[in-house]
Amino acid sequence: MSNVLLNVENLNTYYGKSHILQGISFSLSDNDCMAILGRNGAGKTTTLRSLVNLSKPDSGNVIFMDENLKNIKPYYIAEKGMTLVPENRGMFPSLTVEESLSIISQYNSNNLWTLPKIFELFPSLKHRLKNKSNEFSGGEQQMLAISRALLTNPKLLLLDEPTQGLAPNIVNELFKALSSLLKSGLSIIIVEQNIKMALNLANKVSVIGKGKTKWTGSKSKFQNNTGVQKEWLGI
Amino acid sequence: MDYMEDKMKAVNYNPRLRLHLFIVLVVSALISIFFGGYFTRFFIAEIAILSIFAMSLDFLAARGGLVSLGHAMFLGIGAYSTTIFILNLGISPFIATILSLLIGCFIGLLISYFIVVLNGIFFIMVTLALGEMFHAWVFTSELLGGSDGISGIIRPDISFMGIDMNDPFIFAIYSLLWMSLIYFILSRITDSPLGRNLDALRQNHMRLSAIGGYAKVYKIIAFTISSGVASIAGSLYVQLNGFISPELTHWTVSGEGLIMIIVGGIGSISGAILGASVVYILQHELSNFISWWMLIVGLLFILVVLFMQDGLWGLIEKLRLRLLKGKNKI
Amino acid sequence: MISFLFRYFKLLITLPFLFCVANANDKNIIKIGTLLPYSGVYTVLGEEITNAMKLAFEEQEDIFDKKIEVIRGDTEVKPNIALQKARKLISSDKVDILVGPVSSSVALAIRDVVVQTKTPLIIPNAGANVLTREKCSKFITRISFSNHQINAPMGTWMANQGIKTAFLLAPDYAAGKEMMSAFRDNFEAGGGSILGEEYTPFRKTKDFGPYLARIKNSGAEALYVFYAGGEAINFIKQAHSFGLGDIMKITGAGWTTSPLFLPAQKDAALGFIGSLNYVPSIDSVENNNFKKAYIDKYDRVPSEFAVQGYDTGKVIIEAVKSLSGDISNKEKLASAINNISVTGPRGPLTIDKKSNNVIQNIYIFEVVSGDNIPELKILDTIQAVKDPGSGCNL
Amino acid sequence: MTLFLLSAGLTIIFGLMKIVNLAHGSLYMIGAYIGLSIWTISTSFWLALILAPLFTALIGYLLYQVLFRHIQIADPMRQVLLTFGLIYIGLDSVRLFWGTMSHSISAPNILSNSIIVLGESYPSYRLFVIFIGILIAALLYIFLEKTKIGAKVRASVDDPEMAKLLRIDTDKILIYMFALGCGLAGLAGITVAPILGVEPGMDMEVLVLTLIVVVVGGPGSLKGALIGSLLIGFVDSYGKVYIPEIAQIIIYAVMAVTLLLKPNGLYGR
Repeated sequence: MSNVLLNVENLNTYYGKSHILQGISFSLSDNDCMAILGRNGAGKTTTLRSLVNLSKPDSGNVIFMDENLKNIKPYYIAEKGMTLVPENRGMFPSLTVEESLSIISQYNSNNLWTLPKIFELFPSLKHRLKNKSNEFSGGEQQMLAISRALLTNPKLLLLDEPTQGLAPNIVNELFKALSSLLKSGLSIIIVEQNIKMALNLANKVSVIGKGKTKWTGSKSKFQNNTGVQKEWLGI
Repeated sequence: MDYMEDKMKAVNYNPRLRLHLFIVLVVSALISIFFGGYFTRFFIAEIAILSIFAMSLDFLAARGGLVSLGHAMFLGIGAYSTTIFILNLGISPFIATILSLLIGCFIGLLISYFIVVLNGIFFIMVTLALGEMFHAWVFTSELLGGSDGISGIIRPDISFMGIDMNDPFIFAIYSLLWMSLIYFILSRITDSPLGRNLDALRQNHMRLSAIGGYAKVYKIIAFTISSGVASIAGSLYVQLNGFISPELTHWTVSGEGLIMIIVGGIGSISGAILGASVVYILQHELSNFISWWMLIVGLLFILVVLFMQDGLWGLIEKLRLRLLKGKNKI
Repeated sequence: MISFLFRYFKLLITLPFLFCVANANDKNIIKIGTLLPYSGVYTVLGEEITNAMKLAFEEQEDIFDKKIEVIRGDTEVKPNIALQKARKLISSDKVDILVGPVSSSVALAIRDVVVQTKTPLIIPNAGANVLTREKCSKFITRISFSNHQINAPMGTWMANQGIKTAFLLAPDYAAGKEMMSAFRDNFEAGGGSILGEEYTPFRKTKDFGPYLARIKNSGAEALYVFYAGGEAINFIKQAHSFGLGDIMKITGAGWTTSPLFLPAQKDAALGFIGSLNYVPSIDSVENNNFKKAYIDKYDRVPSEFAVQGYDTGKVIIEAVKSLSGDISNKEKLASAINNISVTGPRGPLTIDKKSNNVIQNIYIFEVVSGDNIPELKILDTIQAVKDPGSGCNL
Repeated sequence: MTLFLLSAGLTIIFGLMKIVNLAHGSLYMIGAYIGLSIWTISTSFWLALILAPLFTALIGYLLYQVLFRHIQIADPMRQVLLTFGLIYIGLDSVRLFWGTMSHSISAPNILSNSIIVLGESYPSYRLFVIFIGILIAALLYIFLEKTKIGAKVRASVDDPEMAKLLRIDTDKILIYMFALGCGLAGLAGITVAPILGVEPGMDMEVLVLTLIVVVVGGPGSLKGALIGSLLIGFVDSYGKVYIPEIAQIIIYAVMAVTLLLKPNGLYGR
């Protein structure tokens, strides 16, 4: 067994006055890939945002690499090695690809991820360095978004609906890249509508319903538990 | 962006406390009118009229989620149209007020049709620009008296009922009546299904826009009502003071109105009245003693904005809760 | 619930009593209420007037054992605020005489209250013609000027100097237009003609460049202009840097180069010819004494605003003296004020019975270089100028 | 061009930080007054030109640390009211420190004459102001478009949340950009002082105009601020002269039309 990388305890987050997360708990080890599943509006996106403090949890703890992230700014969390690729991919319309990639501060020289390695993973980006990212297709945007995230040298990558709006062949390509990332030692939490694809990648599953963690376990246990699948996912 | 919207403050809403506060304010105003002198009566009338203006801004901000820096324009519309009705057309002032209300609503409707689609900051800027445009026009308009304004405007003559409106005592009561009427109307709207829809709209901008053009319609309704109320305030203002000049339509008047509702507590309606009273009394008293009162008032504004999220209303509510607790222990 | 209401009451019931405290009226104090700007952009005028008026009161130890108390009312140059302050001064402070205001819109706003309550009002600046014409009253005395009074003599004078054509430039508001039309009437009556006129948005014009270009091309022999405050400074400096003075005479209402603005305008103002009811270079005992006292006390050369304030103070003192100190009857006080004639720093002053506007000398001056700051050299003095207002039956 | 310097500062603050800064005019005024004091003490206009913007930027830095940090995420209404309070404070503190008299600053000798441009004589100081405007526009362009920090700034404008996730310290960037915006206001104040003088009330005179430029140009867009200030400046100056009947409302009309056609301004995102 590997070490515990991330431990989430009873997370509660408000969105205005509405209580969105009402108790999210799970934990993740090194090199795990967890799929977070749930219906629309169950609180999946908010969960990811709460992990990196973009939405501040009101109570509960996020412990990442033995450190409690309470009141730590997203910027420092990213520096510690956890970053999020949001649903809208967070493109910078006024920046070229080259600029988008260059603005990420790289302090230490023994970085795992460098530009050449990125281009190895996503060769198509290499030819579009001077283009602005808002001219890109959805797939290219997603690749750029993941590349940017990788350049921050994360230990844990949070992906919010990475395949949304992408053509099937691009989705396949993307998942190929993601599984090679997993092989290189990265951990991933993925929120995905496409449950089948997500389960191909993941080894753990957490199910969220109405803002609460309803079920957590390994992929095989999930696949055998039709009760959970039916009640919370409608499969 | 939806996360930004989310951070808009929750609206103070507590009908019982609202009514209590209103009664207290009206009773203290009545006491002042009965026992105060000539000046005090005018002062109370002026506060009552400003309260109407503050309530219109409060309604717009709390129910429509719209912040207007150009609302003084509607004060001006009410004031100038009343002036014209009384002086040029010889219409009785009471009817002039009603007509001004209609004109204010109509212009509000017309303007809001174009501008409610703009989001927060843009809306503020556009209302500011529209207000300044109106100010600039009034300032040079020969018809409206230009920079010197128009004076010699009379109050409603209801001497056939044996009441002399030129008595400040009577006029103060008259203003309070209008203020109360508007308070009750706005309270009713707030508590009605329309009010609840408006509130839902404000609290979750994104979700309601999903159900089509209704969001826009609601915002237009809120803006129109608010413009009409501000016009009434303008109309009464002219009748109180007997003159009108362009200074009334300057954007800083709108800004001071917003300060009043922030001090009172946004969304509570009677908080707007409280805020208007407190800010106005404060400015008046301070400027009698020190010439750099603006510095102090500015500082107070900033402190309120920073540290008193719910204004005086929030303070009273907290106090009330504490009292409640204390009582339950005994 | 009722107990709650009572709790609130205790908090709020004290509030009304703040206003119920009426000031006791001490018979041995003459209360002067000022309605002047002490905050906002016109503060400097309010200060000049108040300072000089106090100077006049200080020179007079006491009048029939009475002390003079000045209660300041800050108008903020907002008519509604001014009206409220007027009511307060009249009904709470029970002042005997009101002094103010600076701007005409404020004057018109407070006019009715003053007349209704029969409180004598002495206007130390506001110049709207209508205040001593259609809106005049026996309770309103203007010791300063009417817009017509300052500008009309200049029209005649310039026509007499042989200037045939002029261009008019002023801010687009009531006073600006009144001044220009007064000048125009007399200039045209003297045989001159106006080649063009421009009214610039009031307090919103920073760049006079486009106007200057137009004026240059108009071919007029003279420019007649009125500006005050920052606009006056900007205009004079910009006209100078555009070399307008080389092409035509720059003339105008004297406030454009008031001693208040000259330190900022400096040599750019040289050659400007203007008309005003006071210039510091008047050589009379009254003016020299006043100038000395004012500079000693406030460390700057008095402006015409200060003089108007000082004369206001003088008139009040003389009026009280003429009543032997008994000012309890406000109608008598008002007519005493209107019957005063004094000689102040700007020369002899009397009140025109037909309008209650002051009759005074108007000085035509030219800006010439001085020690450090330019000075106003008197070219001509027009004696005892009246405002034509006469409709006021007192 | 003054309008550009002011608008550039405001557009940075407004577009980047989503702060509606009504006190921008006050900073312009304070910049001019600080310049006045430096000029009076040192008699060097150049020293004032350099130091006044720095002091104004420092004031901006402090304001941000003390006030804006807390309301940055709050609704626009609070920002409006907070800065409204600052206008009051600005006006009175200028009065307390510098009095109520109007002042003026002389242009340095080498810029006090006139130059013949296209057959018309034109005051050389005005050309200098235009030069400063172009210089600042160019410097800002290079800074924002060609440097890595500039790219970070733009990223923070485009999507502040994402920028944070990419290890960009947006808070630090915001505070320096706020100070820069305030500094530009101060620079505008001291630059125009020799033409327009220094007096209380100058804050309000430019505020609305500046806001209109920013809204017309599109908040956060430097190009928008430049084009917008030229457009509004031109319409304002010449509209008044050639169509005086509607002079008072013409710039507002330009703004209204722009927003009806392009709700985010000419170059808004």
